Amino acid sequence: MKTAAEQAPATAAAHAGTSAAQAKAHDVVLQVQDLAVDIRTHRGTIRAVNSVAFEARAGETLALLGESGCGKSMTAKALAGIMDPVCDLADGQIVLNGTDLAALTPKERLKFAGPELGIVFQDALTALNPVYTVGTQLGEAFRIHRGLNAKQARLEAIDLMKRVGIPEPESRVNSYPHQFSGGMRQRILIAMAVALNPSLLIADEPTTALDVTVQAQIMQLLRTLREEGQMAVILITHDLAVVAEEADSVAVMYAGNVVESGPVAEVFADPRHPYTKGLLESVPVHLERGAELNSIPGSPPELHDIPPGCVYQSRCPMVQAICRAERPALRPVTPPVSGAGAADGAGLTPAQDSRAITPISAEGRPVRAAACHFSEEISNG
Amino acid sequence: MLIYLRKRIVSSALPLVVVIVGVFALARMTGNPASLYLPLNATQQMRDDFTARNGLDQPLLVQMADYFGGVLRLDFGQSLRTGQDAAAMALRAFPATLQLAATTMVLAVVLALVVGCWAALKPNGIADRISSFISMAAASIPDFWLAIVGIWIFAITLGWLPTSGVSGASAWVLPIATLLLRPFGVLVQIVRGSMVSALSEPYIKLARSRGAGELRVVTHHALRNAAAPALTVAGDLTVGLVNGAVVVETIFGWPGIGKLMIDSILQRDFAVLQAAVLLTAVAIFALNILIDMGYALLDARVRPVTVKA
Amino acid sequence: MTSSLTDGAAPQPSAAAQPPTKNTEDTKGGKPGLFRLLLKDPFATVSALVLIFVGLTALIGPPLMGELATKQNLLFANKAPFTFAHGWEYFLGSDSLGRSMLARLVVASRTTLSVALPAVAIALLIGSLWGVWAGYHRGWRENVSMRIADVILSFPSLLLAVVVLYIFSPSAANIVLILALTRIPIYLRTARAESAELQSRTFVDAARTFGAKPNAIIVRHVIPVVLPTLLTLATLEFCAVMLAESSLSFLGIGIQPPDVSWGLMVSQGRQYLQTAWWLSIFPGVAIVITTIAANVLAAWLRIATDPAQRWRLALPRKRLIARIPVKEAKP
Amino acid sequence: MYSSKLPFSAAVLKWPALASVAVLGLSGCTVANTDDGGAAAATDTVRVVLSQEPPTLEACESNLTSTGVVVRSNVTEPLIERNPQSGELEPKLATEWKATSDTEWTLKLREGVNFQDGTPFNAEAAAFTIERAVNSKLGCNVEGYVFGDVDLAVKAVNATTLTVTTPEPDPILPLRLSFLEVVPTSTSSTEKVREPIGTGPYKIDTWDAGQKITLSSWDGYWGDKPAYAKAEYQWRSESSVRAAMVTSGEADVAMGLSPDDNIGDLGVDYPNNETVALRMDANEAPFNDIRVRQAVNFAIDKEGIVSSLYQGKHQVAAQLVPEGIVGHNSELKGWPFDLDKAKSLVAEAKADGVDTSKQISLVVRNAQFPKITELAQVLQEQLTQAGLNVKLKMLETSQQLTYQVRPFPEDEGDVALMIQHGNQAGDAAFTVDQYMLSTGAQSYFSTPEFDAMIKKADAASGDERKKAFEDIFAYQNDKIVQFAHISHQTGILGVAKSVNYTPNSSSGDELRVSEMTPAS
Amino acid sequence: MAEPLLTIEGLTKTFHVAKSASGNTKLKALDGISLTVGRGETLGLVGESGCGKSTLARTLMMLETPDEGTVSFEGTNPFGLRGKELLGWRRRVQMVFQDPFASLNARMSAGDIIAEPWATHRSLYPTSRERDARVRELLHMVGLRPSDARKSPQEFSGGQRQRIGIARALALNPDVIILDEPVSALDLSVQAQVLNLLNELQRELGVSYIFISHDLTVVRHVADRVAVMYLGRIIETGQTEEVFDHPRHPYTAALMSASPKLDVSGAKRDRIVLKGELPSPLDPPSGCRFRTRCWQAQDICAKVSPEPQVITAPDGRRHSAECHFPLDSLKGLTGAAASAL
Repeated sequence: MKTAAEQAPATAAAHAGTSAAQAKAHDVVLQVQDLAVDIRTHRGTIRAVNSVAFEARAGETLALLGESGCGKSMTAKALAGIMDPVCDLADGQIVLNGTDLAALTPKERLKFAGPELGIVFQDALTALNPVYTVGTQLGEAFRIHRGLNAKQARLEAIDLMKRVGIPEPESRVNSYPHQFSGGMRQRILIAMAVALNPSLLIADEPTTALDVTVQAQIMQLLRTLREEGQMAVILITHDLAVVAEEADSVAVMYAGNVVESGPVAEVFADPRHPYTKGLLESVPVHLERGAELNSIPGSPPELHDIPPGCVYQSRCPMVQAICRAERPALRPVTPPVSGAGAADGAGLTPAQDSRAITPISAEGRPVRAAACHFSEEISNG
Repeated sequence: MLIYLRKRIVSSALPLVVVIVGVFALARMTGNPASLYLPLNATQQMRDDFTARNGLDQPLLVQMADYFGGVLRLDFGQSLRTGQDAAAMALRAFPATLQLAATTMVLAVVLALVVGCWAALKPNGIADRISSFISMAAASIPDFWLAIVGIWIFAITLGWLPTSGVSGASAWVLPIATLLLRPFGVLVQIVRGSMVSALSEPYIKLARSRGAGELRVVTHHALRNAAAPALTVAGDLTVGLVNGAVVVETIFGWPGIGKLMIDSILQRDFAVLQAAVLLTAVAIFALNILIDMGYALLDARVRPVTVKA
Repeated sequence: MTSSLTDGAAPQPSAAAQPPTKNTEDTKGGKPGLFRLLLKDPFATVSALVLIFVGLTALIGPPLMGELATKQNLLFANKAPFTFAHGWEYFLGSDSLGRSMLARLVVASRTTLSVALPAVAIALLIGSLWGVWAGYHRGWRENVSMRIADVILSFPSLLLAVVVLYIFSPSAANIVLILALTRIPIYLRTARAESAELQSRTFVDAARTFGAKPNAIIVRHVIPVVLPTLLTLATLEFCAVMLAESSLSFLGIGIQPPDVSWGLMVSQGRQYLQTAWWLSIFPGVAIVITTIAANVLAAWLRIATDPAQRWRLALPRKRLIARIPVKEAKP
Repeated sequence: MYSSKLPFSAAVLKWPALASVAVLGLSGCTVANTDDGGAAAATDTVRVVLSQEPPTLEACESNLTSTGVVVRSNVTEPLIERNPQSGELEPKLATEWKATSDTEWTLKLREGVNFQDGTPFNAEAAAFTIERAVNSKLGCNVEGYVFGDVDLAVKAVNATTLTVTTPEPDPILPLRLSFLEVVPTSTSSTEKVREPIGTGPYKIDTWDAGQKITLSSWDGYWGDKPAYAKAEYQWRSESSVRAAMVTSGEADVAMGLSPDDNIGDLGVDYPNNETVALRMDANEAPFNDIRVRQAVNFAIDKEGIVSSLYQGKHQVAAQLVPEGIVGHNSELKGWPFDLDKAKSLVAEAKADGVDTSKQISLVVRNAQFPKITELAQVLQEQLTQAGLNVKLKMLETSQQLTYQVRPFPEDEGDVALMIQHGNQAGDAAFTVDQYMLSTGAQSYFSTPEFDAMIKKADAASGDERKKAFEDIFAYQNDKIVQFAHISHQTGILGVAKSVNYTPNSSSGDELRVSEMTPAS
Repeated sequence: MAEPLLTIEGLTKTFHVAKSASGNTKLKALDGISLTVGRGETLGLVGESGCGKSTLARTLMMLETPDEGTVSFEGTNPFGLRGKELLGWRRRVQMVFQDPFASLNARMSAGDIIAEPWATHRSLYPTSRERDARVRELLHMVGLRPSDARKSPQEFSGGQRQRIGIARALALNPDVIILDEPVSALDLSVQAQVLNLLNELQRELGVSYIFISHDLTVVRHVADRVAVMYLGRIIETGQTEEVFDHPRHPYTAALMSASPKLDVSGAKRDRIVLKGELPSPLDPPSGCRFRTRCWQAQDICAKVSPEPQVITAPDGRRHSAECHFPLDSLKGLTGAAASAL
């Protein structure tokens, strides 16, 4: 209680600072570099997230795409500073509006949690505290960071509920989470995350548990809020279609690594990593009923058992010796120019740098990057 | 809520009757009290007189019918031992037990919450290890032994506290301390367990993501969720105290219902036994309702109106 | 106690608290054996050793002690412990009748265990089967069973003890009967709750779709899942039963001489507390140590038998002490 | 409720806080209601701690130990009282008495005595008391213990003269009358009265059921004013706690202590007239052979028991009554401890076809007196040494009573019952009629000759009576051997330094507060 | 259309629940469901959570007893069966559950799980040798190794577990398998593998599927016919292409529209985003159940429950919808919405 009171002035100041530095559209809000997360298990420490790098821009949505266990949620939690006790942030920078969160102590980070960065979880039922009214939970951020009293916080909560489209907020503010439908609970979660107008919103599978009609509503809400607040949104999902419809750029993760990134339209139209390509082909669309789907054989590697070299080598149809020997770094790929691939032959001379290069371009637009020795060939193929 | 209460009362009435019938029948299986109340060389005539006077010569069913008839008129019979109204004796003894139990449980719960939270903050940490050892030891010491050692140390050797009795606040210390240890030990483990699991819930992470500090997370978000299992167990433990602080009451001369019950069992004072059992059973039943209401206060999901099949 | 176990064990740790892929744990290396897991936890190992020691003592100790436990020597009463001056058998001193404390403790361990173990086992067996049955079928069976549990719980167990002692003779077997009867509701409630939850699980539904009979489903699917929880509970109950037995001894309606149990020794020794402390302290310590060992083991067992929590045990100890949240600043 | 006004913002803290406020409020009430008796030891109050709460203070129940301790000679008084030291009868509310015929006794009553309610004590009240206790349907304990099923004819001749007629000659009627505590005629004769009115130096002040009883001295007492203005009684069932209360200054007098209670020099010993013995059932094998019963006597190491278990405070017993009781035979010596003799007697009996291997139940009442469990185990061990098959049965009171008094349980095999007998009347008749007559309520067997001896002794008086009972005790040891006597007990009383009090053999049954004085 | 194997007629199921806010205690989970499944056919069952899909599946599996209506399996009503005959029916209809983690008992080995049905149906494979052989065969069929029989479910990945679930369902050689969201818990790459497996098995064994899913893309891929459920009723049914390409019921259209599309062109499309929430099944709207969220509801919709209208497409494909104002596939939708379909 006391600490919260002490924090109040400081956080208010921090908040004021944020408002002043409110990002313009397309400004880089968050820059992640070399992010690595370790998990301690009985088999020793395993690296769940490895050399992850991406950036999120104001007013845009970055999708972190990947299958279960690929490290995308772990990455989100590392960004938000709410990792499990068995996980450690091993390496990397998380630069949010000029501050490296990774270098802060947990207590210092608390000032950023809320005013600068909000997170939405997948399971709205467990993410809401069942024993408090939604009003109490919605108002908490205001009480912590702005030092409001219960009454003022309640008004703010009602305001928030209006913003996210919950009907009759005045009466429902005193209801408990279980009295809401799944979609409404998700709205509440979103409201909670955007309460203090953060510059970055992380949405971890926000619609996975929802029906498609509700999912469409939630996505619409997220879009609206993003545009209103010029937030940078990191959307974590496994759903290719959602990425295609909602995101501006995408980072595809596999076994703790980003294997490909770039603007969504480009990546989906012309995947430069065999995994991305495989995923896209797994979707049963534009196919005759009952026709064989082009599935990816096998399953992802165990995290404690990731082979040296390319993480995708065991499932890759075009694996070669170098893939087993050397891990390809995430590096910019040239946009496909007809006929250029064969001519410059870059695909045959794999890059030697094993360190990831953060794919930032000078013009403020994300560039295409892939972590494959033969990314150019895929394009051609 | 009223409907719910009414339902609870109706559904608890039958077990209550079963308990009383059981006590009634079992008590009479422990033999005729005549030899306890008559002189050793009492004649058969005296025994027969005694038996007849107390209606013990009737068939069990007749006795039971008489008894329940009396209960309906709020006549719970008379004590063989003291000749007093059985219900009055039970009612007189009950507050002493209730006060002892309530004070003990409040203290145990508060202490257990503090220690349990402290232990849960760093699972398997040093604090956790220490508190789990203490709580296990606390829960496994025979209470009568503890009481006597307590008297020896604090009343005789140190002279800080009175040995026994009910006079003055200081007389409460030893009985409460004795009674406290087991509930405390059990509750610490429960609170610790449910705090650990509560602290790993997504909503805790979310609270942290809103900038809630450690203290706020623990006292605000986790504690109330962790309180429900503790409440159940505290309820069971309170039932135990209400029903069976016999040992402590015996040693400290605490004029409570446990002592009354064991005395009336050993003295075959049937009417008092029945009154005491009935009273505690009603109290336990009331306690259970209170616990349910406590649940509802803690957690809106279990409020009876919203309960689904 | 009951719900603590259910509540403690039931909540799944959040998905992320588990290793990142759900199958990381066991796909390759197989599951770490219970025994190897046990060895990893020194506290649990020591506890297991203590319990094994107590069990062996109870099993083979009394014959070894022979007549020593009953051999009286009134001139040698209440001799202080921790000296070999009177021979090894009096290392723990002698009691008020000049018997060897060591021998008495050993012999009492057998009575104590042979009261506590069967009492726990009987209550476990009856309470669990009943509870599983009631919870699986729900409906009136559940309601009636729970009401019966209520009746037993609010029944004065002391009266029961006196009745049994009056009708039968005072013997360990009767104490077992009383303790077992009064502890049945504990298992009944837990088993019912678990089973009621289990009967709605998908794999139980799956079994129903083959047309499997309820009893077959209970045996095949419900009992194996409920059993670890109940065994953990039984371990804890073991302590409660030992304490209950000693309380009965204190009130004079428990184990009666010439039988001897730890509880009875504590109870009888209490009048010598100021003149011969060892008479009640040693058996008291025996109870406390056994109880703590059982408690530690139960706590360990609760985690070890829960597939969702098991991995916690396998974590390297030192790092686990890290604070929540983990310090995220770079070293 | 005040919940909305509480200054706690966190709802979590609300409930425990409320609950503790409520509980402290409740407990505060009790504490406030209980005057602080323990803290300051007022010098005008003597505080006594008993082993249990008296179920009632009814005067006709005053031979129940816990009732008598509070009531007798404190609240109520008898017509005649027996001097515990000399055994002589002394005047109390009756000033003189004599047998006016074989069956009639005439008593002269004290004048100028009033009851605590102001009514005068007279022959009518005395007659009422006797009628009420002996002839009514109240079922008083004293009736059974002292008068058996005998009804008395009582007549108030005038205000100060009373005649009592017995159906049979009764030489010890005055002694019997000393058990009757006199109550006024206003006392109910259909129901027992919890708080009697008497003529004694103290009247009942308050009775906080379950907590304590307070007596205060009564100004209208006919005799000397006692030193203490108040007496306060509490009760604790653990003897160590009672002892601790005296050592810690919470009580002045503690009853019924055990040698191991570590009371130190605050412990005062007194002979309490209680005798411990084994009663053997000769109706069953192996006790149907006198040699086996003798063997039991030889097998028990009485000296060892007394010196080790009871720290030498008890005396080895050779008969059921201790010294000071009319009929005690001081010639008798305890059976010597001779295990070999015991073994050979058992062997002899066995050789003669007695089934000495048959199981004997050693029936013992739980917590009947200090260290009874230890004693029982010693006896079991020693009898086993002698070659008998003894099974120890520790029973609770009610159950043990079925073994103690007729009708005895059938099909129980042979029984050796541990008895603790206290002859508080001072006359062996009270012992012998009960324990040795073939029809005695607590006797297994007798012989016609022995019965005749007893009848004769009962009717005798004076020295002849004394001699007759002495012979009976000798005869039992020689020819009957129903009992294996163990010890005459010594009671221990805890008495604080601040109180002067010397207990006597009756202190366990009547604790006269008027005999206590504050130490300077 | 294939020969009907399973015919469901007017199936109704009401649950009694504790009092709701409105005081209603009857939850009509199924309200007059009629369906047919042909031999070797796949029927897709589509709808949002709470629409009654799972209750329908559970009722067909006889885990629930219907209040009204009939089920006819080759002319037999399984709810009238007892003893051996009942077991015979159970053998012929089997189910695969959604959650591959919850539906397998973690304490049994894969082999035991697959063999479990035979504990009830002893006559099928009476000797342990036959059972072992059959387990190996089934494992092979679903693409697992015979040695996997000894492993416990935790040792498998989600996709592999679902294969075990499928093997278990196949153990009794059923004619119909009810697949309750069989791939929704699986990763995309694994989902494709399982869908391929299901297709393959159907081709080989000629088994019929009732494929329950909320994922329209998947349903479109596997189903021959599709039925759309809303609040306990089937509001539209017909051949898959017909329903998907020319939805007649506004709800179907909205559902199609709300479902995100993987459109690599990156062009954003307009969608029908339904307003409001699914009404509580405890208090369903009067008349047409969808009217509260329907953009073209009129007065009649509140008063009269629409009857199914059968529409025959020009190419002869039949299609029925419960709507007073069925959409004309050409005119009913906004241009943008239509183009997105």
